[in-house]
Amino acid sequence: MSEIISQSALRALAAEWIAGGKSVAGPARVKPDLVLYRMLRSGDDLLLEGFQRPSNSIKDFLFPKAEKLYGYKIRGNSIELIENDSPEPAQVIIAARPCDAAALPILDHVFNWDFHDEFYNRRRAATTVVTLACSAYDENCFCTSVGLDPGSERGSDAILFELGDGQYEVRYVTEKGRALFNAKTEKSERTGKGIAGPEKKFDAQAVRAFVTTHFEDPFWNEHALTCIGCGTCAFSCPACHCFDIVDAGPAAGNARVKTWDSCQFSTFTAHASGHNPRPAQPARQRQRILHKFAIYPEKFGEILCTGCGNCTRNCPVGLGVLNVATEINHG
Amino acid sequence: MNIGYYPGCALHGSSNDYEQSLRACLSTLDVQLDEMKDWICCGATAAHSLNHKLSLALPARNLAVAERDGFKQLFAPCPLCSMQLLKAKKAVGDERVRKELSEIVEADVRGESEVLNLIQLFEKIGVERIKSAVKAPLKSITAACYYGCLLTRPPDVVHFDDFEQPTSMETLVAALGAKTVEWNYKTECCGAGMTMSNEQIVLELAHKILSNAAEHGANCLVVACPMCHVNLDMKQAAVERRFGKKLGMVVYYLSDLVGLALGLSAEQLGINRHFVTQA
Amino acid sequence: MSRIGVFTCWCGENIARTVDVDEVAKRAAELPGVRCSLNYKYMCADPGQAIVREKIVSEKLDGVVVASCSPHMHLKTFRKAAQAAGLNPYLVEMANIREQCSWVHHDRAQATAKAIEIIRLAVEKARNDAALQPIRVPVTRRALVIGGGVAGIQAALDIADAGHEVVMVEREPSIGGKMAGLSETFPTLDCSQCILTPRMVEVGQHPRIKLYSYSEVEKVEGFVGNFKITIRQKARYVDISKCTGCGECWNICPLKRNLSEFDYGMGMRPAIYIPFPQAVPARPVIDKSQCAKLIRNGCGLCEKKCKAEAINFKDEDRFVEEAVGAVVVATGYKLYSIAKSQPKTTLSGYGEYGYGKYKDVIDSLQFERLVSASGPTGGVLKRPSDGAIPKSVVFISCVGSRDNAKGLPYCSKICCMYTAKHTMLYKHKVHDGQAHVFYMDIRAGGKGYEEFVRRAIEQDGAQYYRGRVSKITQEGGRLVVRGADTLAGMPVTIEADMVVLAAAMRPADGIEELAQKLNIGYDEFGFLLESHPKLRPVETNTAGIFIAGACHSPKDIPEAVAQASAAASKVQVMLAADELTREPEIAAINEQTCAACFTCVRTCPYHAIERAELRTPRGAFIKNTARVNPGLCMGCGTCVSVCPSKSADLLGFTDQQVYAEVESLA
Amino acid sequence: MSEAQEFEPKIVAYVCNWCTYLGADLAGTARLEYPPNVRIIRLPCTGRIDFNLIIKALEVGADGVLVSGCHPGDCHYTAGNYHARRRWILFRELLDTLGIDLRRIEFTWISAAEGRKWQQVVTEFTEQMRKLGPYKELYATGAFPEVPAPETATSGVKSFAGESELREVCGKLLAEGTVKVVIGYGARGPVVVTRAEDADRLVWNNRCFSNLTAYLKRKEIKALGKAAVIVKPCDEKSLVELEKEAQFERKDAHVIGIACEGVGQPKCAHCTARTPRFADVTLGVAAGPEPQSSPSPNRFAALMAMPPAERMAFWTEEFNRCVKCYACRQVCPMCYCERCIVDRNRPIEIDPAPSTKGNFAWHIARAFHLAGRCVGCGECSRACPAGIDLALLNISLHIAAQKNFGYEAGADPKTEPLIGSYTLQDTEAFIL
Amino acid sequence: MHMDVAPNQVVRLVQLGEWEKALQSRAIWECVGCQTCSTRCPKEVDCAGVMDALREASLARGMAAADRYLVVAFQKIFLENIRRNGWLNELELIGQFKADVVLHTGRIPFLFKDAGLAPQLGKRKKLHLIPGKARDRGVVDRIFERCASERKA
Repeated sequence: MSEIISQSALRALAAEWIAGGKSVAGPARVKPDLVLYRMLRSGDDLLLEGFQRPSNSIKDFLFPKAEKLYGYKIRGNSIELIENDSPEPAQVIIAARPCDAAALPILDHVFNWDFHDEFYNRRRAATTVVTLACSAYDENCFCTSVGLDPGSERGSDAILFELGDGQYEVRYVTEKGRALFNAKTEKSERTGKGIAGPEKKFDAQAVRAFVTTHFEDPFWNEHALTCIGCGTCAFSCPACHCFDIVDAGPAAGNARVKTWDSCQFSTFTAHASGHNPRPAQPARQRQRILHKFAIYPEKFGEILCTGCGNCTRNCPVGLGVLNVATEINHG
Repeated sequence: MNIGYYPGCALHGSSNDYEQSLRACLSTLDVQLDEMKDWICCGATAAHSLNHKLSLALPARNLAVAERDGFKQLFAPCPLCSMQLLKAKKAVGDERVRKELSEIVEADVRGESEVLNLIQLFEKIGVERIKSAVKAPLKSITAACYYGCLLTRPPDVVHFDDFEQPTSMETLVAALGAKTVEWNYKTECCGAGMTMSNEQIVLELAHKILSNAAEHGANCLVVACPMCHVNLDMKQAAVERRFGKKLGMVVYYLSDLVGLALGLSAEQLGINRHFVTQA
Repeated sequence: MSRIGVFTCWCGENIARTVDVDEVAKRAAELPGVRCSLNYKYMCADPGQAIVREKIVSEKLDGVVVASCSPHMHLKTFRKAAQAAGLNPYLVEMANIREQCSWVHHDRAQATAKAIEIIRLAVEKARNDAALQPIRVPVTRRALVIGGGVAGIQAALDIADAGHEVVMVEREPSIGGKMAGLSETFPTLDCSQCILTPRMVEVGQHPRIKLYSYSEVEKVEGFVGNFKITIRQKARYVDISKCTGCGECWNICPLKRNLSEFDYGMGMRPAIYIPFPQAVPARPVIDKSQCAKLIRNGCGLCEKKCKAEAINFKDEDRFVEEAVGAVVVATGYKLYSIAKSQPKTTLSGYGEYGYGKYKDVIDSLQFERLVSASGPTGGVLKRPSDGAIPKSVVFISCVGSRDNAKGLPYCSKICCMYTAKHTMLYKHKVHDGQAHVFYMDIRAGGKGYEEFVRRAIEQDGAQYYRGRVSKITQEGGRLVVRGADTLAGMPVTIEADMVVLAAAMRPADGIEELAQKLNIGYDEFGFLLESHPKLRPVETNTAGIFIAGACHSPKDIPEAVAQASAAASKVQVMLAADELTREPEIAAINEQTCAACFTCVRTCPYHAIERAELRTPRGAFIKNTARVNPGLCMGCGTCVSVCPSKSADLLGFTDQQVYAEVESLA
Repeated sequence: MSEAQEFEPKIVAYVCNWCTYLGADLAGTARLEYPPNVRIIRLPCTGRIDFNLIIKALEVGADGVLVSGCHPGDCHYTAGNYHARRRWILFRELLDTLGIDLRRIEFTWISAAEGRKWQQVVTEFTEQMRKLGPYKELYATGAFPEVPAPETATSGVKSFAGESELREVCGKLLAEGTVKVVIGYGARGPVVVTRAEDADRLVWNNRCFSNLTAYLKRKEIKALGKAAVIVKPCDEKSLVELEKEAQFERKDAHVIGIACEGVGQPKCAHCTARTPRFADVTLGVAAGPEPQSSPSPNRFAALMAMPPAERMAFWTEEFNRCVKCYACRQVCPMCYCERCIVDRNRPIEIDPAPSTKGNFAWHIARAFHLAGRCVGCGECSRACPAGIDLALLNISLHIAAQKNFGYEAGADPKTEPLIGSYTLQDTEAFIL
Repeated sequence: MHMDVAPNQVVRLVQLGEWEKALQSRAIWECVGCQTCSTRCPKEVDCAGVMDALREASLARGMAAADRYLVVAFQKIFLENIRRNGWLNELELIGQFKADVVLHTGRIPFLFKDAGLAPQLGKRKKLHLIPGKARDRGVVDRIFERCASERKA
């Protein structure tokens, strides 16, 4: 016995949520060759087929690229702070990819470890994630290499399985998920199942072993020298979570703002003295792999990567976790 | 060598002695003139006085035809003709004008072929070569070389020699073993197109030119222009009548002298057909 | 947080009438970083300044904003006041609430509101002001004068008399320039040499003037106050330290028939010669293109004859270096060459005037020599061809000048006057002669100039024709000048014995090369460019380099001399102290972040930014960088806006300050 | 009361110290009244007025910006205003492309003697701003007609002529030690080859997108020693500009040019250069005739066909997607600053956060810093993960440079760079 | 002295917009177009070109100086002649010219002026009684037509 919903019903449901004051995010086509997760204006904006996965990730909605922490005002010789604690509206993320959803538990650890990031937690609490299991994968997907698969439920509140003929089976993972659909589904005998994922492309353990033992190694120069040091990989990664805190001056409304940061930027580790412990790109690439496969796992017992392949797809110079990790495995 | 030839009306008319002289003299230097077919009048003074566009169109037509017939070089013995051709050639430098003229003259005017006057033609043949071909050096001749207006003017059209103190003709005549004189009327005007319509001017100008040449000890005048020849040779009698003095200045075409030096006879060159003959 | 004091001025009623100064002072006190704010009747008056000084001390102010009039009015005043109270003067800003507020608005509320905004801007700027120290550039208290004509002489003497050493470099064997060759000068007709030669002698004997004759500037290095000049002393084959100038050598020299440069080919000179009797230095030079000894090791008579053993046939060009703090360029002019051949493709000549073809067609400087008492004809006017006295002379002005067709559209300015002078001199020498003048316009602006020209026409009976000459020919031994009288509207033909062409003035040869060595500008004709046509007429865009005389534009003697004195006085100001203090509000480059694209180097109007290398204290190369020369920077800040990485900044108007100002308007 | 009457525009005026500021003073001494809306910011010279200041003024909510200095020929510093004029000419074109309302940015020459002109300009400008009302369109989203997306031809890997020759040559260079590194293309993207035996990692096919000259600026690669760099005819242009800007010396690198038949990028559709001109060695053969057409007008034309407000909406939509990953900067061969202005924190000229204002400011700065320098390799657009049509801005400046100064970046090593030079003839039709 | 208005004055009249005076002047028909003025003018004014233009305009507006009839007539007849023949037919030209002049001025003697030359020319074979014509005269006529219409336009 299962619950199913038709594509049209799903869109209608989305429209209902929007009407109900929820903000609803999901895949949408922005340009002929560009699909992004973005806030949907209507149920029809929702894009369900004909693409591998959005170029960005759903972290945008829980850990936005820019978040005002508080504002300030200067009068005479005194500074007055203006706290920013507006309640986050309920939001739904629909048709998220399993590799996006799986990143949320990873982020949860980071933002609730020694310091509890209320901005993140507030959003997280107000968010329901409806995942759509993958029905295909491309040469850059490698979820199977990091212990996930196209149908994994990790981080989802509900997950949809395509049944063909425009129908989806709905499986509830949390009560939050069930509540969201509140019986807008039909009963059915049909059940969907996740497809077999891409064949394993590298051995994560081997990678971990390598990076921990090859800190200074010609490998990095040979394979990461072409990194140009942009933040594309980190910013399109569902799990990367480094941030910077900047002052936006009067023109930007006198605010202190949390923004994304990337370990690939040369300024990421630049000291005021001018010294930079990671002087060049290879060291920064190494850091990224090291963090994903060793440092984070040591702390939280899991890999900081869901195998979505975004970093590889988006890298202007053909690097990204997949390519570096496979090089490690083969070389 | 063969060279494209644009005779112009005069040489097919009353100045046919000039053409005779040219053909005779040039063939001895084995230069054949192949006359372009379908040439038309360049419009001369009349056109550029009365109708600017026409004064460009007529020579433009000739350029186009010459180019059509594949003439890389075009020899125009009449300075007026060659100036007109060059003027048209300059005008078509402007693409707009070029298009317009091409339409008017029903042919594509490219303005690529090189236009030569008589002196330039001789220079092409080579002063040295002519010098070496001289059989009868013109010892008896002391010439005043007369360029007239249009061989050197307007400078930005014809780009030939120094337009105030030209010397190219002297160089050539000297090569023939003749003497030349420095005189003052080299580039003054002879009245040209006014021959019929304003004789007074012509006579006065011609008189100044002829007598100044004489004063500087020239025993003959050398020209490279049919109109000049008409005004200085044919009209000389009238000048003598008008100013009541004998001048008797023989007026040669440049080609005459070259011919003579190469050993041709006055008859072959048509010198006998000039008005003033006895030196 | 900074401690700014805001001092609002009533300017009597001027501000207070339309601006509520109490309100202003009250609101200003709330502005970020303001420590104290008060207002007073007349801030600029002593009591007002006293308040400022007192507050600086009592409130330990680190910045001052005076809200009163335009900074062009009183910024200096209040900077002094601040300094007196021990505050760096560059920490003072002014808020212009008079010229730009109270005087131009009437609505009290609006004006008051605006005044507060203006003060807000000033406070923001002050908060980000930095204490600056005036820039001190050491100065070598010597000057170089290039060119020994009347302008150079004037400049050199002025500077030397003011007590500074002067190095003078003259290309020719003697100083004196063009003026030394002139007969008499307009409008007074006093003898040129009588005025000039004493000055030349002064130069020659002046204890503080070091003269390099027959020498040229080879190389120029350094910058304002600190130039290093390399001078080429051309081989003269006479050791002037030994030579007594007795004259035995040039008397004995057998090769006497060489065209004299000084006489512009109107006279002759030996192969070893002094250009003219009053030459300074009165030491000869051997023309190596003529001397038989130097050409084919013959003759050598002069060597034998010279008791002082000053002749040295082995002589070679020698190079010497001189350090100077300032440079005056006074290289003068030359005449446009009338004949067909021209030095530049942009120029063309006059075939129709037969110059170079007819001996008796000469230019104006040649005429000067022919009528000069010290000239080749001893002051008797004889025409070049046959030495006959010309009974009829035609003078043609604007030969080259104002002639677009010839490539010189400008007016040579002096020809009208010297042509009038020529007709007089001629009439005074040949009483039965007739002078004819063809002119386009007569330009006689100047003290006594117009009167002078009238005298030439009315008293000395020169015949003036307004029109051009179309052609000059020679007929029967006479020159036939055919031209037009456009006033009568008819052609004129004159039979003349001699024709004098007033050729255009052009800058001296090699001016472009020299300008490039000195890094100063020149126009399409080669005349040197002044820094500002009105306000800096003798300065160039390179600090420490000044211009005087005809190298700047056609000038007559009085003008050249005046400009020379002006340049000299500028130099004296510069050399007045051992160091030059300059405003510290200049550009600075962050050499760490400079990307070394050198856009600023290309942009700087003063060539004040140079390519440099950043090195470790041990001298190891780190990177290339642009570097500002504080001696040259004038502080326009153009480099700041073209610098992509904003490594260039302008002290006193830093990005930090300007952005703070704008953002305070949010 | 209607809104227009209540509304009082905020106007920022950047003026030079020697002409316009004194002109304004003169207006004062002559008691010439004018509206109080203008806030004067005094700078020494118009040459000091950076384009970003104009943007900043808009950011702080100015409804109009006035920029004024000495008339040509009057500059206290002789040439500052000429340099400024040249920049304004280009900058206005960029602003126009962005859909910024040019009526709100006024450039004028006002001399110290022109108190009346100051009064008149300020009065009229303020009046006009009152009429136009608050600048609501700035940074505003909204509807706009579609702009054709840049056409990218995607196809399977197709090797080009010269690949094997390329490997040979590079292997040789490394073997003989002529160079220490070869910067080339590998199967997945750029590769840096240091061993002769690795030369066969090099490929030459229709996936060789990158403009490898961008690597010449990277310290870690410089550190390896003399490099050979493989350039397509289009990439080569950046070397021309880099050389002009003293960023690159021929002796420091071995340039391997390779004839190209196109890699399916938008630029390839109208490429005019098939064979490198300046390379030390050139491989492969030029495919096909050299098409003759300037950078794709169609997208640009479509954009410029819109009214400014819609253009603005278009860009707001585009820029709002920007995440400030700076891929556009990092791939750009012409972006070689040691420290980018966005990384400068005193002052913060460009809001580092990916806010609307910050993104506008960033992309304006990026585009304008490339004025007369961008060679149109299109890497910025290709690298952008948010699919922002950055090349469009570069195209607008490319066209501006050609139209106004006949300058084409990368075309001629001899021409003086566009910024940092000027002519007295530079147009100033737009300057009051 | 032939010119009623000196060349520089002609140019001046044009500058002053005194078209009529310029167009009616005799001077423009006295000018033989030797180009000397243009080559000598310091201000690069193409005086000869101005003359041409004035002649053209003068004729178009029917302002040609009456007593310069000969010049005007000759030029017109010259053009008509080549329009018909493609080349110049001298005999025809002389004939028409004389006839026209006589008709217009009634100066019978003009008819026989230079008559003496005719036999002389004949003797020197300088007279072609059946002169040649350009082959493609149609095009000449059309060129004339176009330039004429162009001129009116």
